[in-house]
Amino acid sequence: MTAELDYTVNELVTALVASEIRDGDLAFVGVGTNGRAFTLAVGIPLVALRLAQMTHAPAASVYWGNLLEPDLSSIPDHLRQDSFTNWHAAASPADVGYKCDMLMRRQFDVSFDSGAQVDAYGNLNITALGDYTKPKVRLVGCLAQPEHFAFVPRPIIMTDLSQRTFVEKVDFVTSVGHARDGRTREDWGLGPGGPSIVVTDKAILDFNSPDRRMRIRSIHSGFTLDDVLGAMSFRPVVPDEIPQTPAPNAEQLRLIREKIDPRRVLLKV
Amino acid sequence: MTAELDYTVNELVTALVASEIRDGDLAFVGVGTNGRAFTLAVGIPLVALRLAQMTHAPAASVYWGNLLEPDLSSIPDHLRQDSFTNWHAAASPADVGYKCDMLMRRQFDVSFDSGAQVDAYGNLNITALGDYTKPKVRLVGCLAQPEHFAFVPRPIIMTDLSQRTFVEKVDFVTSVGHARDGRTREDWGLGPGGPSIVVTDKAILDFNSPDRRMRIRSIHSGFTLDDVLGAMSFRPVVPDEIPQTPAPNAEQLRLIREKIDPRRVLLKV
Amino acid sequence: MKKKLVSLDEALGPIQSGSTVAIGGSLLRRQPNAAIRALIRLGIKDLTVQTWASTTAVDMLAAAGAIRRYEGIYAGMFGFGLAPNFRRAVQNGEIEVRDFSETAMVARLRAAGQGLPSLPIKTLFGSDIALRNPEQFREYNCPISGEKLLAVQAAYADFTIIHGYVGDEFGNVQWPIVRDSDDVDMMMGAASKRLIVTVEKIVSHDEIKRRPALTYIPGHLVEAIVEVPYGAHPVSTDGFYDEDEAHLERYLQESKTPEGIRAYLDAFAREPASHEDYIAKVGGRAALAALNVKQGADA
Amino acid sequence: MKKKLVSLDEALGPIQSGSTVAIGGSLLRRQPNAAIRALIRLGIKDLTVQTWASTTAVDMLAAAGAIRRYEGIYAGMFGFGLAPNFRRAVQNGEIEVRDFSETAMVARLRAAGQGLPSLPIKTLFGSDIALRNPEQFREYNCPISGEKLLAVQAAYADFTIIHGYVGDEFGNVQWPIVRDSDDVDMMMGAASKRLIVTVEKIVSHDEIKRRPALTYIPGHLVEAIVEVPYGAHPVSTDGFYDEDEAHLERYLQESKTPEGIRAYLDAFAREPASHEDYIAKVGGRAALAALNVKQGADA
Repeated sequence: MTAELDYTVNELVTALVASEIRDGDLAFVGVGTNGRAFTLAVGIPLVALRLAQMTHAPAASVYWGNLLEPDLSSIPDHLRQDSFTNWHAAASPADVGYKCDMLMRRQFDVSFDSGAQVDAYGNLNITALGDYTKPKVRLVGCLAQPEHFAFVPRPIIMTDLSQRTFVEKVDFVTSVGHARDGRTREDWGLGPGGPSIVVTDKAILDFNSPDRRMRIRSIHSGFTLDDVLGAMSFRPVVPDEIPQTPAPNAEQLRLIREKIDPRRVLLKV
Repeated sequence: MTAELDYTVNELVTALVASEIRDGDLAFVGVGTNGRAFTLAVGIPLVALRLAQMTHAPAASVYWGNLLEPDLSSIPDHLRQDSFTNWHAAASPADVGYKCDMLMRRQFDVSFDSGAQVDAYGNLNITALGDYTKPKVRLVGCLAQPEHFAFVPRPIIMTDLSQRTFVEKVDFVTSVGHARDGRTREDWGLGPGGPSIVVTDKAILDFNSPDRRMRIRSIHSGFTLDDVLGAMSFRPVVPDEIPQTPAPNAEQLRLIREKIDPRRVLLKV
Repeated sequence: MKKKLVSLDEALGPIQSGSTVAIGGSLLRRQPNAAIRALIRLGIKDLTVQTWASTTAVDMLAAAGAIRRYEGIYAGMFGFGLAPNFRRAVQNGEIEVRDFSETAMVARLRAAGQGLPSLPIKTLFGSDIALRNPEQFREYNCPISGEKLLAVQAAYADFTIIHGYVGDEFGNVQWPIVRDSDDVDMMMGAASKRLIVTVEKIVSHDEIKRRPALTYIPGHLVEAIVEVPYGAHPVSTDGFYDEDEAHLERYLQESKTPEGIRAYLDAFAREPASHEDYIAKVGGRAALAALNVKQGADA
Repeated sequence: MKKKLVSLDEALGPIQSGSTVAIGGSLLRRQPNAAIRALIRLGIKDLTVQTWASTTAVDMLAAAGAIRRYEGIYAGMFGFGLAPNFRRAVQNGEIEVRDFSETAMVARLRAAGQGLPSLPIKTLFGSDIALRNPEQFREYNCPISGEKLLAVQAAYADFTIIHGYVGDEFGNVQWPIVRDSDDVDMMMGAASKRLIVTVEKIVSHDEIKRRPALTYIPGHLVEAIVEVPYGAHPVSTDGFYDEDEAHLERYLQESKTPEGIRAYLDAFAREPASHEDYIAKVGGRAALAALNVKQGADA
């Protein structure tokens, strides 16, 4: 980030994500993790959704934990249990089975997903690095991430660019993206879906290529194509012309800074 | 009923049913109907269960409507909606799916079932008389009665004897008893179960015969074998010795009359 | 959240003759009778109805000749006997009947709620319920255990109509803490494509969002919500009012002949231009208040 | 109703090494940690565990070398990172892992709750979650629609351990009206064969039966119920107390080495003869009261 820019990368991608939200969207946001992972999986999505609500998508809403449409005008400051317990929401079904059913019947429009590995065709790994039965690094498992990729029309991958993360082929396919082992998701038996865009700290990527291989959609101000390619272990599709990621406007920045996350709880790191 | 007897047939069969209840049993009791059908399906079972609780089976309980273990020490006098709504109980699950699941996983011990037709092998019909597609008499459907016969170890059929009701073969098999069309319930794919006894106004019948054909177990005081056979369209298995249905004892009669149903709400008709 | 509060006629507007309509409530409780009367007034016909234990809703539609096909676990009048008009229509061969036992209907609703084409049960082997309906029941062997199972077809409906307790303008519907849960309205709502809910009372969203665990129909699933006090009359809404026994007796009396029930439907469904007119016709709010029950502290 | 109120050791007595145990709670909420520590003290080993999103329960059992096989959707420490001891054991090849996504685990629990050998999902086609586990996932075609489905094996457990809010001596367990419902305890209870419930507080049956709709674990399903205040410590019981962040930090610190966590388990699981001893060890009721949250009017 160079000094002359008057917004952070977090603010940039938050505004970008907000622009992906359509009015009436129901978004699936995870609850867990800490530090930078929290910012990516929870912080940016919640701020972006609230920003969308306050600008062009007043009827957008979120399913968070097992809270359907929690009141994003009062996001708790510290996420200890009691903040979740008492967060006002439209509904809190008796168990998570309700959310699972909503996923299978395709009630969600958008989801947010991070992973330890993402590959060229959008497969994600949050289960294990190395050999599954005796892994080099055992990760958390899978949660509902396979469901997001199976049933949500527009999953958004939130992951910082790094050669370790962006690999040609993931060690373990937790969640099926657009193709795997030469077979498309449809070949495998999945319906429409798979990741729509990949939001990183240096660029936005998508899968708008003939064979659905990951493609650079835009590069953030201050970064070069080489910065992006140098942070990936595979070569994505590189269009002839790559636009700059649109900058947040003054109103968006004001809302993020003054109204939505004034104490930088969500966009902390 | 002859004059010298000091108990009614309803009291007789109530005590008999109570004796079938074991400590810890969970019994399924229906909620509907009126008049004599109400006495058979709801009245006698509830009084019998309460009687069992007060004598030999303190841990017996009932699932009634969607109330699990309603307080049988305070059975409502008039069964309008608000009496059900406010009846105290151990649990009232979010919907009837919970009860259905409990049925499929065989959590019940006893159920009470009536029908427009019962046949020689314990098949029951509560759906239609005559041709199914254009019936002579359309009945109520099936409710959870097929579940009772499929999954409950000891269903009790509660039906007054009559030639119209006790037929060799029912017009429509709503609930599969012990055999149908020469195939046993196991042949059809069902597990253990099927009706245990048939409680009528003249006799108790069961299926303890080699091929599970209905058999006379006991005849109520005041009735003859001919009374029983004359009220059935098929000939049940008739053992050489048929005992008299055991009479209720004084304590049972006292509890029924003074404690459980003093205003004759449940054993009205 | 989107505002979904509309009038009853607006809510029912999209329902066309020939539709498949799932109808909530059970026995003499929360049948969406105001909506049913409106459908009769609007002249909707040729419906496939899916129900749990239905009484007045199915019987009035049958009396109006509006049902082509019925799928449910029970159609009767609970303590008042058999369903007279449904029975007559079925016996005349005017309604195609598909019976389902409780586990079967639950599996059908859950399948639709999960986006699945079917779910298995182990119940109806050897029963005519399944044997007479090979289109909607098929045996198969569990791919894992080999055990014999019976797949039952998902209950997908074009429209779903449920009468609930209270809701907000965004369609979030809540139940009281003390209530009669002997129904499947929650899963029927979850199985819906286009969900129309009538409620006894519209309350503020602020009131709803303080107790999100009481929401059994999330507004996200709702297409239209309508405030219809006494919307289940002449049956009950538990926690609000009891069934109107006198009116139900009258209904059964009128149902003894086709002419009688036609006159009844004219008077109570076709002629009143609105639910308010219906309420006036049955004696007005004051008369209905006699059916009210004490609301629990938690209601 | 049968009285089922017993001590923790009595409740856990039947659990033998080699059993399959389903463990309730989710993330930093209602992990049945008092029961888990008792299992470690009792030296139970070689367990197959079935969980939803597990943190401390699975990680402590893994640290004690008590897990032979794990089946669940998540094992980590929520905001505190990966599960250090579980991770170490898996990486050492000491635990056989079977991962399940959320719809898969829900289907497994529902299948067990319905007495079925499997239920279908449409989720994991092409995922290594299913491809690497052909024993518990099998493709088939819907017998009615022909659509491709994936059967997932039912989650039958020998024992199920859940930490709940309040219950009565008959085992009826209720949740507060305002709570965090992000778990599957209700369906895990319904899927159980032998169900052991610890609760924060035993209340009278009279209190329970006034609001039967709040009962999420009917006593009928329960084999033993135990009063264990702060039974989820160091994680939270929503509506009662928050997670003990300082203790969790200490746990993670000690978990950096096998020796550290061994000493931790000695001190907090193996040496305290009872949960009361544990409470004394972590500072007593007075210290834990600092974690308490304001109970809602409805709690």
